[in-house]
Amino acid sequence: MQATIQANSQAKLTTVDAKIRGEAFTTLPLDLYIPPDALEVYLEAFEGPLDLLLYLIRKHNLDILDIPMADLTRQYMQYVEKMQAIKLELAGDYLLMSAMLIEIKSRMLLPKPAEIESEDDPRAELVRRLMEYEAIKLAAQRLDEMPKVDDGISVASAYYQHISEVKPPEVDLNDLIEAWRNVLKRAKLHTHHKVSRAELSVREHMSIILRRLKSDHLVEFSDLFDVVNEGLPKLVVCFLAILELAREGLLRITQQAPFSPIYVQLYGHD
Amino acid sequence: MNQTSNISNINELKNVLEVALLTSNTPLSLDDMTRLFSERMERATLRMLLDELKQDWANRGSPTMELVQVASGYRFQARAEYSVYLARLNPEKQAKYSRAVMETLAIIAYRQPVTRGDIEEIRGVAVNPNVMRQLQERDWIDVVGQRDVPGRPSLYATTKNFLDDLNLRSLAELPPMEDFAQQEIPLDT
Amino acid sequence: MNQTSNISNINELKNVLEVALLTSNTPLSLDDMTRLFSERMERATLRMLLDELKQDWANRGSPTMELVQVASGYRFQARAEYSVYLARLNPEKQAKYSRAVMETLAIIAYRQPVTRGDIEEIRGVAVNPNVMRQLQERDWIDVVGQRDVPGRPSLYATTKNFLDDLNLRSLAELPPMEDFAQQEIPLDT
Repeated sequence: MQATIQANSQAKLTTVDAKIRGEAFTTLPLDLYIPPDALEVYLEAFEGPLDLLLYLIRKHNLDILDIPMADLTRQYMQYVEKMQAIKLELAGDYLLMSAMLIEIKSRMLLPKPAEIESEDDPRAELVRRLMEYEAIKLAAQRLDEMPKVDDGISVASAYYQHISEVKPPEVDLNDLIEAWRNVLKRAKLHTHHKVSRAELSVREHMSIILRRLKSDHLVEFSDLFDVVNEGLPKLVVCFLAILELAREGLLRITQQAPFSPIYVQLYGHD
Repeated sequence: MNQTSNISNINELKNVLEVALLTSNTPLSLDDMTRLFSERMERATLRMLLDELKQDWANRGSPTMELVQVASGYRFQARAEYSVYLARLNPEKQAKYSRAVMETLAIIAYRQPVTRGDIEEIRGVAVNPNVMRQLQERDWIDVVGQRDVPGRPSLYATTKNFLDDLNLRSLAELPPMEDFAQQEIPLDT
Repeated sequence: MNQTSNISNINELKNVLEVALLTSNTPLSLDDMTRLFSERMERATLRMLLDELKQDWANRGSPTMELVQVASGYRFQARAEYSVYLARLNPEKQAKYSRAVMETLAIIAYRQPVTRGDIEEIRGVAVNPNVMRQLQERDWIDVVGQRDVPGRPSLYATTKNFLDDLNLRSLAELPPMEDFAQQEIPLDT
């Protein structure tokens, strides 16, 4: 068994292109033994124990079970000791893999009781993992070869004169409420200036009437009331708005003679 | 035979330049462009090709891009008339309104019609004219009259557009202040 | 007459699209493109216009750029035959990713969503955090959730940008995994 391994493993290691102390390192070491100073290079050439195992199987027709487990394990133990500083994690991965191989081998060697003859081949799981890894490895190569943006694909990105269309800030009701709350907090107006819905309606109507008078200058009092379309509450609000405006000295209400039309105009608009 | 170095055709050369210029996000200098070709390229030839390329694009029925020369080289750029469309693609979001703007707006909304003096009295600080301008430009407030006091200060009110933008049908839909009183019950007791 | 004005209108619309696509260095989605126009634009109309635009460029004597659809939208890109020229423009080669990075990417692309544990299981080695960082910085992978097991490990998936960069519209366009299956590993007992 040992002889087979040696013959196989002396084949050219074509995927490895590394130099150790000036000498090309292209031969798989005998008995899979890797000199500790070459280990780093070796580990860099393979992505891990699965990769190494796959390489041995594919390139050298190595039977998984022909790997001399005991030797391999002894070697890995030596690496782990020597590599405590560098790439300890990776050495651990190799160690784990050899433990798995040993487990498989020991299960193969154990005589199987007849009733569990149908038990899965212990190597099947390893083979499944090797096949899956191989597929991923090839997929990775394929992805690597595909043209990519900035690496084979050039995307149009011609210049244009940027003119900015500035979007005005969004404001929602909560922003407004928050602002008003801040105003009140600072001004300590809570107690004196409670704003009710009714008051807001009056204030809105005050603005509406002012706007109307701004454009029409002189409006007959009754024209300010949309008696046909608005309900009583609205009409009351409108009346309150006119009174409030008059109180604040913002408009003037005039009547030439009793029972003649009443006119409303902005104060100072004669 | 080296396929890539064997371009004799002028159109092919122009095409290479077109592709390089359309895909580069910085202007290409003549030196950059000579590097595109494996064989030696005279700068005079390059200039002639660029001139032809420029003409080709200008002579299209309705040109979209133009080849221009700027300080660091040549580039294709969108013709000016397309700027308005492109601007719509990435509208710049303006920063939020300042606290001063929001508080002024709130005062006008709740206390309208108000003068700047009223706003200053409530906020306790002078009103920056810029604040009023921002709100007027947004068409959220306008002047609805003047108060009949010395100086005849303008009276401000919120507009219909303000209600629309805040999704309100009328000012009465603004939360009345009583609601706040309830919300201000401290939670940590 | 109505017909000619229609045609010129169509050409104008195509021109706007052409300019937008030639100047944008990210793919434009249909939504992006509807924003170009102030009037309402049906997605079906947009698709029709893009199809015509694609044909217009393909029908040129010797086409330079092509309009392609990728995961996040449409973009113009140089036709493959020009990449040898463009490569000379920027000789500093894009650093190739290591095998570890590419294998990790392949696992995430084909087996997503996966945890780091899944990746370690398939590759048989610990995942270097640096590898994940490189892929995340390139915006090729991101975290899409956590697996509901102790430790709640992050689940990784590929991004739209990954598809865009590889010229794909969806993951289904990746080369099928079955193509990579090599001959069986014999188990001679």
